[in-house]
Amino acid sequence: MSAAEIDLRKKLERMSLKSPRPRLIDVIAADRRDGTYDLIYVFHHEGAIVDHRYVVNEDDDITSIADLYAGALCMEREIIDMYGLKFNGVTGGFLLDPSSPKNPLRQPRKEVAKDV
Amino acid sequence: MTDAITGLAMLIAVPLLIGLLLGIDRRLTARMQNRVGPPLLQPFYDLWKLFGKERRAVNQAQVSFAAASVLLQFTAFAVFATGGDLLVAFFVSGAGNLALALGAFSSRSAYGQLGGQRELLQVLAYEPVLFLVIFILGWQNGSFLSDAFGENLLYLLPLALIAMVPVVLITMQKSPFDIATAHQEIVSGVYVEYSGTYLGLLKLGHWFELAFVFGIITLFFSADDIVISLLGKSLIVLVFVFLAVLIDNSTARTTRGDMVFKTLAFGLGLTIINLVLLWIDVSGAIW
Amino acid sequence: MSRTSVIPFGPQHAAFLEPFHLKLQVEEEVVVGAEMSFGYNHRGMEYAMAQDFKRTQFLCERVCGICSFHHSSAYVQTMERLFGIEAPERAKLVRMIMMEAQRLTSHLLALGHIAETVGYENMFMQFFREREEVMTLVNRISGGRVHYSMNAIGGIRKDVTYEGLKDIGETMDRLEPRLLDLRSIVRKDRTLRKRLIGVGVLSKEAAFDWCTVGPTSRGSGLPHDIRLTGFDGYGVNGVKFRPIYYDEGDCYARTMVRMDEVIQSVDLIRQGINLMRDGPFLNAVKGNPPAADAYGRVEAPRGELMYWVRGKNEVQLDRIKLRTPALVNVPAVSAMIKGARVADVGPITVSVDPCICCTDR
Amino acid sequence: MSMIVSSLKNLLSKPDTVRYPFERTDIPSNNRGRVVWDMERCIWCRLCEKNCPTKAIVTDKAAKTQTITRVRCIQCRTCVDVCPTNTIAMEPVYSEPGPAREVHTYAVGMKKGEYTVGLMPLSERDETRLRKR
Repeated sequence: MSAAEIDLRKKLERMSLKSPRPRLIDVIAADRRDGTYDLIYVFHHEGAIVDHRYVVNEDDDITSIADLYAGALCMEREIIDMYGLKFNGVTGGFLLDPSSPKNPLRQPRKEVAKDV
Repeated sequence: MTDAITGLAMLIAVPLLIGLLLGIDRRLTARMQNRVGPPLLQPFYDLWKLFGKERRAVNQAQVSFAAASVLLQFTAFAVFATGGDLLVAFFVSGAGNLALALGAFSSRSAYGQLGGQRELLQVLAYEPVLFLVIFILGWQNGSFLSDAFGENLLYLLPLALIAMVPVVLITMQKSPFDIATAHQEIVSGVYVEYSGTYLGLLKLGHWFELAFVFGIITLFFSADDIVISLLGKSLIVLVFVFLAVLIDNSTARTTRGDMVFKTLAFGLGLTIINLVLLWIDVSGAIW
Repeated sequence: MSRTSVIPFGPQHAAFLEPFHLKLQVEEEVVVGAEMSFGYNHRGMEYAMAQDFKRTQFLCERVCGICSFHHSSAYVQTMERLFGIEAPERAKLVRMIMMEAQRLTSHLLALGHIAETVGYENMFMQFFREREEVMTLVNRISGGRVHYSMNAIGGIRKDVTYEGLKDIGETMDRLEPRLLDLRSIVRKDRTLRKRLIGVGVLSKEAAFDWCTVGPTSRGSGLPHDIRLTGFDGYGVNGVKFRPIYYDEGDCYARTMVRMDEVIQSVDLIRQGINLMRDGPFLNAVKGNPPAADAYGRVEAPRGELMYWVRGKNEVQLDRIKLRTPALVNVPAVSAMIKGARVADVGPITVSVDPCICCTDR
Repeated sequence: MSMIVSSLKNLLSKPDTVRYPFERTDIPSNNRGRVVWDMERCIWCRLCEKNCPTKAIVTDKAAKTQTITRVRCIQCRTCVDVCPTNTIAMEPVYSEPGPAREVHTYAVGMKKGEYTVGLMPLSERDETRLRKR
């Protein structure tokens, strides 16, 4: 686990202990087009959105937060499917099956054929 | 000789009437749900369509069980229609239900298994009631032969007639007791692995089963005048269908334990009370 | 020999409207374990929607047919934030009215569906009869039964006429007594209560842990509702709104939340009509979305629906992410289903109103 | 009210459904249905072609035709809204589902509501077939 990941885990743990406890809305991943990815943890805290943003590498072992929020599991599985990132102890196959295209949301992707 | 002819006429006419009755049932159901509903002859169209379809079976055993089910149900009804022994008809019809359950078991599908098991539970729930009703009918009448019924029993056995309501609900596959054919739970259970002609056969078997059960109900009423007798019998049947539809439309499906317990408690309770009352006052004066 | 047998529920099952798979481990009709799998309806929406921000306005309605307007409202709201503009008040109120109308159609569908899964066909028909009234209403107002195509970035595409508003008000007057009748039936009906009370309990803690939203969480005693944060018309002064919640956490509580919200929606639509003033309805936008990101949330019928958009100064979007309510609600079914009977699997699953179009996108 | 009362009330009242398609249902006059052109008014500004979100419309100025691929049209009414001369209108019908890969061509000189039926361009049909595989 790299320093950044430990930091992530600690921050999210602290986040989940706040009172009232923030509700996890989503875990968003987005490609930065240079081999790194944005990982955004979005919380609903006291009536507003609070987000925590991280930059992770393609082959980082990201800590799963499924033990803090059970609902995070499906979000992480989706990221595994769509971007091929790795979460500790989580397997993909949520929306895609083994015969589907791999990491379809990774960029840069081939130019989409323009509609005629 | 005339008996044989009426029996034969009944064998042909009654299944047609049952089809018509199911048409009325569907029409009534639709109207209670504020719909227009299908044509009155829809059950016949459905059956015709099923028989016109490709024959496909999961395995040979399934076909034999379907055939056995329809033959046994037909035999049960034939025994009844030709003036035979009610007890024989009852047990043959029960065997038909067993064949239906075995057919469901033979398919090895999870839903078939559950459906078959539930079908057996249904048998456990309603057959004791039906048996007791037949028994009380025969006991009062002095004979179990169906053509030996000529007396009006309605005023002697009103509770036993009411005890037939859950039995009719179960055999007509109506909510709250449509456990074995629960569409949304086990995808019509016992029927799930059947299709086309064989499904049509099972449906036909179900018609004969209904014919037998409704036949038992008609035994409660009789009059000297044949017209009044027939009118009264049809009226009882229509009232039962109406009640079944009304109950179907105002209840959710219960669970299997509930079905067994309620049917047995309600049906057996009422028939036994009726029996006890008869026994206390054998002359029938209090009625 | 193992006593456990495996029952496949779905991908095609009579109780489900949409394909998803439940692998149930069953011991004598009691569920001891359940595994869920999704993806039968995956269409790559997030990819397709990033292609052209103008066309996405129409595409996002097609994510899901039951909350199409909520999807497009969430999208245009996010884009408005991204462009830094705000929709005129009239447009916001029209959006609110149409969102509540769609909540009516969606909740009545969910209620009918739950009645159907417990074998209550008549009640299913009654709910759908009332739903049809709303469906024809929105057809008259917007021109479409399912896809309203009314939203535009910065407002609405076409104004609702005075006659249209009157029509909405009259339909609501017609509908309300019938909905109240239905609510009293749902409250009293013995067989329905017997099938739903105490079935599929999701505790308050579990509801939080699974991040559930909407009626699923409000049925478990968590009163959060994004309408409270006042997006669109809900933020207009004078709209009174209080979230409805029940503490029991069972199927019946979730059903009753929907049943009460249906009545509440009628009320909100009336409030919207009363607050409506003449005025502009569209602040048109020019140019491409800037290279920034924005969140947008609405309370869809199934719960909080969130869009996150990052532009890149082009017609294409860098990334668009949808967090649909079903994505968190449907997995929570696995927490409710342990120990249930096979007969209750249908009602439990349906009580969270699983929208697989939304889950799979 | 209980469900029994409700059932009996329904039984005695008129059914709510109609025997569609044997009887007509009421389609609102502003229902977004089929796109039709009144070619006399077209000024060839190509706004409909440019604004169509699904690229279902092809305008051919030289041949003086407007071609629409019916299966691509999502009935969003954008073309009607952008048309400066009210050339385009929407008939209030429910679209019928079907597999036909047809294009409908409206040309100048045709009677109102008339069109010719053609096949979708070969390239597109191939594309759909490839996608299917």
